[in-house]
Amino acid sequence: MTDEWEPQILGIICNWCSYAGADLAGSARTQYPPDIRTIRVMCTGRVDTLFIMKAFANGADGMLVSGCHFGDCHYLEGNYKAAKRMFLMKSVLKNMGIEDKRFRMTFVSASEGAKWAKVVEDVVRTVTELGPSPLKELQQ
Amino acid sequence: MVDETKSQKPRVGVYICHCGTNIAGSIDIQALQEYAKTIPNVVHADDYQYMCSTPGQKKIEDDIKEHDLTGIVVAACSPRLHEPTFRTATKEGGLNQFRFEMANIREQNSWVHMHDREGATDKAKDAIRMAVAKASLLEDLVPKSVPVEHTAMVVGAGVGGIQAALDLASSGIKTYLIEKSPTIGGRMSQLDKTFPTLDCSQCILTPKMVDVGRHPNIELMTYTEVESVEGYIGNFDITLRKKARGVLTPTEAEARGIVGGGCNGCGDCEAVCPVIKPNPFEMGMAPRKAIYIYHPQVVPLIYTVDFDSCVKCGLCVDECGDKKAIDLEQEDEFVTIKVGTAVLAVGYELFPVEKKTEWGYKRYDNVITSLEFERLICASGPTGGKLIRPSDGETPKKIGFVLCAGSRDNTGIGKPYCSRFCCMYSLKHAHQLHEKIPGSQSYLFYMDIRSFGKMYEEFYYRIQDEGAKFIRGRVAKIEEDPINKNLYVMTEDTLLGQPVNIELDMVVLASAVQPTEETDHVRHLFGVSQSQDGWLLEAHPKLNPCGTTTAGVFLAGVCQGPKDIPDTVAQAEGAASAASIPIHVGEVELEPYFAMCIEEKCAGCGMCIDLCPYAALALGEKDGRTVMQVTEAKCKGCGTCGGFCPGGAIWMQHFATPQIVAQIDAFLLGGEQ
Amino acid sequence: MSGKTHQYAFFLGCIAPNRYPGIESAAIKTSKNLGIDLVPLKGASCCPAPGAFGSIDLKVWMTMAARNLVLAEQMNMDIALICNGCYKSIWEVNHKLKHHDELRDDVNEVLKEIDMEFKGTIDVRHLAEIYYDQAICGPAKVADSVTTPLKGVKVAIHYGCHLLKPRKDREFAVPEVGETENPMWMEELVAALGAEPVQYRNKMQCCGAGGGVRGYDIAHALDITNEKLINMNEVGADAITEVCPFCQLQFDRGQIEIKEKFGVEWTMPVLHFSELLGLAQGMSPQDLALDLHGISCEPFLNKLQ
Amino acid sequence: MAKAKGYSDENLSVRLADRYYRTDDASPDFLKNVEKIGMTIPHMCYQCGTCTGSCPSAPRSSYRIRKFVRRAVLGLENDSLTDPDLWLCTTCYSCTDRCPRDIAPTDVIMAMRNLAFKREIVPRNFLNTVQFIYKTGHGVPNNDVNRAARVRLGLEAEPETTAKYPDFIPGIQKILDHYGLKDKADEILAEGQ
Repeated sequence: MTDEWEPQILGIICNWCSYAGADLAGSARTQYPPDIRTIRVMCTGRVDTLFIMKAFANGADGMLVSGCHFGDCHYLEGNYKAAKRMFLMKSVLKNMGIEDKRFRMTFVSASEGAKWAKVVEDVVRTVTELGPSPLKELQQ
Repeated sequence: MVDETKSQKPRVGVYICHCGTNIAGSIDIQALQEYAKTIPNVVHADDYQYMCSTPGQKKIEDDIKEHDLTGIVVAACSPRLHEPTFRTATKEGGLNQFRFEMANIREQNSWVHMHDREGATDKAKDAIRMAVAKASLLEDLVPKSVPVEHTAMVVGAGVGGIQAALDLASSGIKTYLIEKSPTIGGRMSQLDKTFPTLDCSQCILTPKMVDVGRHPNIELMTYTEVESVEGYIGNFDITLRKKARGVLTPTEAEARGIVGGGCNGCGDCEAVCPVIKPNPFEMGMAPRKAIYIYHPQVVPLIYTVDFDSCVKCGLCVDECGDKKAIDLEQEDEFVTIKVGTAVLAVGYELFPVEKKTEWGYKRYDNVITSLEFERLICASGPTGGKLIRPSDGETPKKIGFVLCAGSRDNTGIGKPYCSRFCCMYSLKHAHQLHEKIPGSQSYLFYMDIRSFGKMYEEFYYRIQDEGAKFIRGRVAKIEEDPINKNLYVMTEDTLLGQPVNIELDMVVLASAVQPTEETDHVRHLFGVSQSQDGWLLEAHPKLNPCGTTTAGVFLAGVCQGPKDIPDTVAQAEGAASAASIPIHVGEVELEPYFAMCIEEKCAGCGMCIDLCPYAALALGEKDGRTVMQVTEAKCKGCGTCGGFCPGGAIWMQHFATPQIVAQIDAFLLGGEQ
Repeated sequence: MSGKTHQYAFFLGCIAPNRYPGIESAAIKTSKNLGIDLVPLKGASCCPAPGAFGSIDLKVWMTMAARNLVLAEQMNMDIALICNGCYKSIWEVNHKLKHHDELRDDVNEVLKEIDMEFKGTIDVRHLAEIYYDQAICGPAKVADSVTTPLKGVKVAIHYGCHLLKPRKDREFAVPEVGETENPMWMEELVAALGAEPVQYRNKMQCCGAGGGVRGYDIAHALDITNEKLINMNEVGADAITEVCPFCQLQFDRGQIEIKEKFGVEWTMPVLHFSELLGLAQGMSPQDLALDLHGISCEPFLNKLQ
Repeated sequence: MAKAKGYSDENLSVRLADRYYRTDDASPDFLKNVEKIGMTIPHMCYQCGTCTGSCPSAPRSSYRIRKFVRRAVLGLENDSLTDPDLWLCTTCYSCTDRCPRDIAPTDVIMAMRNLAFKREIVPRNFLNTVQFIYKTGHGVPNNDVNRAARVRLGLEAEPETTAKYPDFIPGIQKILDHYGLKDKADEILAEGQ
């Protein structure tokens, strides 16, 4: 069972920086593990804590929210506001018995294709080391 | 947000693009297509070599009618590339264009998982399933059309900015040309000659500068900086800071009721000013006063007071007399303008090459930069065009030119990129040396001579023929003779495989270029991204090289990446053309990703109001209740309010909570369990 | 002396204790005057010589250096040393093992055989850059310790290689110390002793001895040394100072060998900075065993006002 | 591989020897090994010559560090390891300090020397140091003149190292023996006698 387990990781990423950065990783053919699925939003400010709860409740093993660097937000400060909320989320998850390492927020700019690949690699490694989400086991 | 089509059962068509082998090489298209047919709501699935081609788009158009589709999913490249294409096809097929969703299986899949066919195919399946889930819930939206202000702005008045402004203005658009320095002309006005034609730089630039000065559609604002930028394409509200110049133009004087007064550029003030400072236009090699012009050809010909060094003795005021042009108590003024589009042409500066300590710049008198050489060889420069070496004023006979001085440098000290025009100007410098100083000898220390432009290789040939010596070796070290200040340049002649140690009178470092100090500030004002190396980031390196991620903001010249004059001017014309299109069309369509209030859910708590960076939200009365109201024109669709609303009362069009949740569910609950 | 005392495990190396014992003696005494206590690092060995050992097998070099580091870890003390070659071995191996898990595991595998384990708990510093570090000493404090200023002499400083280069791998408490093309911090220290530091061409050139070249091709090594001596002599240096006993050996014995091999005669005294500092703090030439030097220091001593 | 001429006149065969570089002259693992041991990236070299231009050995010999880096890239293992110039690097690290490609050419040389030693190509002086350290813990051991001087200075005759504490020497010997270094040094030195 655990042999076949592959982590399910959801990424919600902003259109202007991280999505563009992920596209750039593609143009540069920078290889990284395929264990991530992404949803594009215009700004990480859009990320409702509900989305995170929903993903983990549905059995996600890890989650990544990625936006512009501070000061670089296409909408001035959406990423600040997201970061505040995401920081809060980490402690909420912890209280729920989900290792907070399963969830992270990163900042990848449109020119940081290589960084995007590194971030995904790192998230996949971290989540793989942690194993399946405790909620997933609960579900089954 | 709630319409009758929503109750209709979704019928989604899925199209999978091979993109030649770009996608098909790493993903099993056949398996994908078969899988797509099993996804709930999918009534049709197809694949094609190139979905973006006319036959590919035709498939979508035809199928919408044939299969009565309510949503379209194309699994192909990034939506950042072809979303507009497929939206058009969707619209052509008779469906609202916003009922289209793209699954990125190229940039974020086949290209990054090239050696994991199974993993990539699984990922693509999930991506399509998620896209279908969203497409099933997409609604008809109407893009918002807004009128475009019939004015443009160009920031930076070097040759790029000048050209962009002239083009915009000549196409009938009122154009503000903003320059932070007291004069326009930029770097090009500091150059003596230009390669490969050897035109006098000032001679070809000055007419353009004069044109700018008298073009009826150009409002030139020198010594002015952009203070803030608000609004969006078509309607930018710009606040400009007109820095206190301490000197009135004739028009400004007249506005103050001083008839026939204002600065006429006579220079009497400068003569009496007791404060002496280095002139940055002359790279600090000549003095200027606290009241100054950079050089005699400045446009506009108006003096400027450097308030940082002015001692306010008032001698200049007395000397100016009845013209009353000088106001030592002047303060910065703020001016607001409204423009439809903007072109950024904020240029470059030299990399501080003293950081490469092995070459001794700023430690050895006779090691200078290329821009210093330009001024020293220029007839209007500090020495009247007499090339001398700084240590003793002697005429240098043997000069070394160090190419790639800080460029192509991966140490973290220099710049990893090629600065692109140093090879060519160094060839030009060698020519100028040979021309000016009989019996002189140039040595060019190079790694590769990159003479890629039109007539550039021919120019290289010519300079070689003139007797320039090319030594293929990057300079390892420069030592100074402590007595006579001659320089010993050490490298290896890599073609000979022999170390060389050449005694020279002077060395010119072809320093790398870098974004100006202000570039970062300007890009933040306009919401423009930066490349890894700090240059401003174009929307697409090949297909949209003048555009940026901010609609209505365009790039020209070196601020986007190193360029020589021909390329700068070409890009400036491109940027001007791109910037003029929305203005000439007169209106632009904005993506209707606005926030909307679901009033029955809104508790009127007002927490969203402060979250909006654009002040687009406000509380208002509706049917006796306090609810949030959106000013659509101000909303840019970031969704920060929607991400926070505790009651779920904000509906972000096209990124609505049910749509995103459907994607999450589709990923985690909808797969092959 | 005011202020608190800084303690270091004193790593001696080979050449200082076994050829120029005056350096060892001076380092201990002068440091004490500056509030720096150098505690014997018992059982230390050769660093081992980075050129000779590193050339043969970098793994052995690292393991041997790690053994020395572990001795200091067991004392729970940072290491201070007086030789650039030792600095390369001890500082660099410490740095490498701290940052590369794989290397550290390899080395610990071997150290286990002698019941040792590299933990990475200490730092390594060169006494010269400690002297320059305001947080511990600083040039002003060095100047304050001077009782007989070295007036009237011009001193050419040889920084050597392995303390500073390659700069991208080094990390110094005082950033100026890390400059490799035209460092000036030793000039400040020399000036603090009352002597006049002089600038000469190609100041940062190697002495010629390193990398095993002194043993492999002595003429080649001496030719490099000779070039340095020409450049120093050109600006009227009365003596050379350095912070590396191996460089000292190369310059000092090298002048005799240059005479033998090339027929070129030099009489340039060579003093380790600790010896120079010893003189300035009032130690006698006998206290410093300057008589063991190949080139007489007499002309230099006589010139002192 | 270079084509053998096989002319009846051996001298002519040598003088006219095939000098083409062919891909099969390349040792497939040489670059990889050099990069692993040296922990650096010679394959990024663009042959600018900054290294040779910085080298104190270059102006007085045929040693060209740039060429060694080139040989690493092309896999020319034999040419590298048998070239006596390999041992002329003083390890001053000037080239490493200045390399614009962030390569450590010095460590390329060190790695090649390590590989040469594996093939028992090594100058004798390097091995002598090994023997000294095996015996005393010091590359440059104490002697009587020095002992006398030390006592004169108020120091102990033996410094606070393995010289004074020979108990530590077996540990050192264990380390060297682990790598078989002493035996190999003895063996190579004996061969050369």
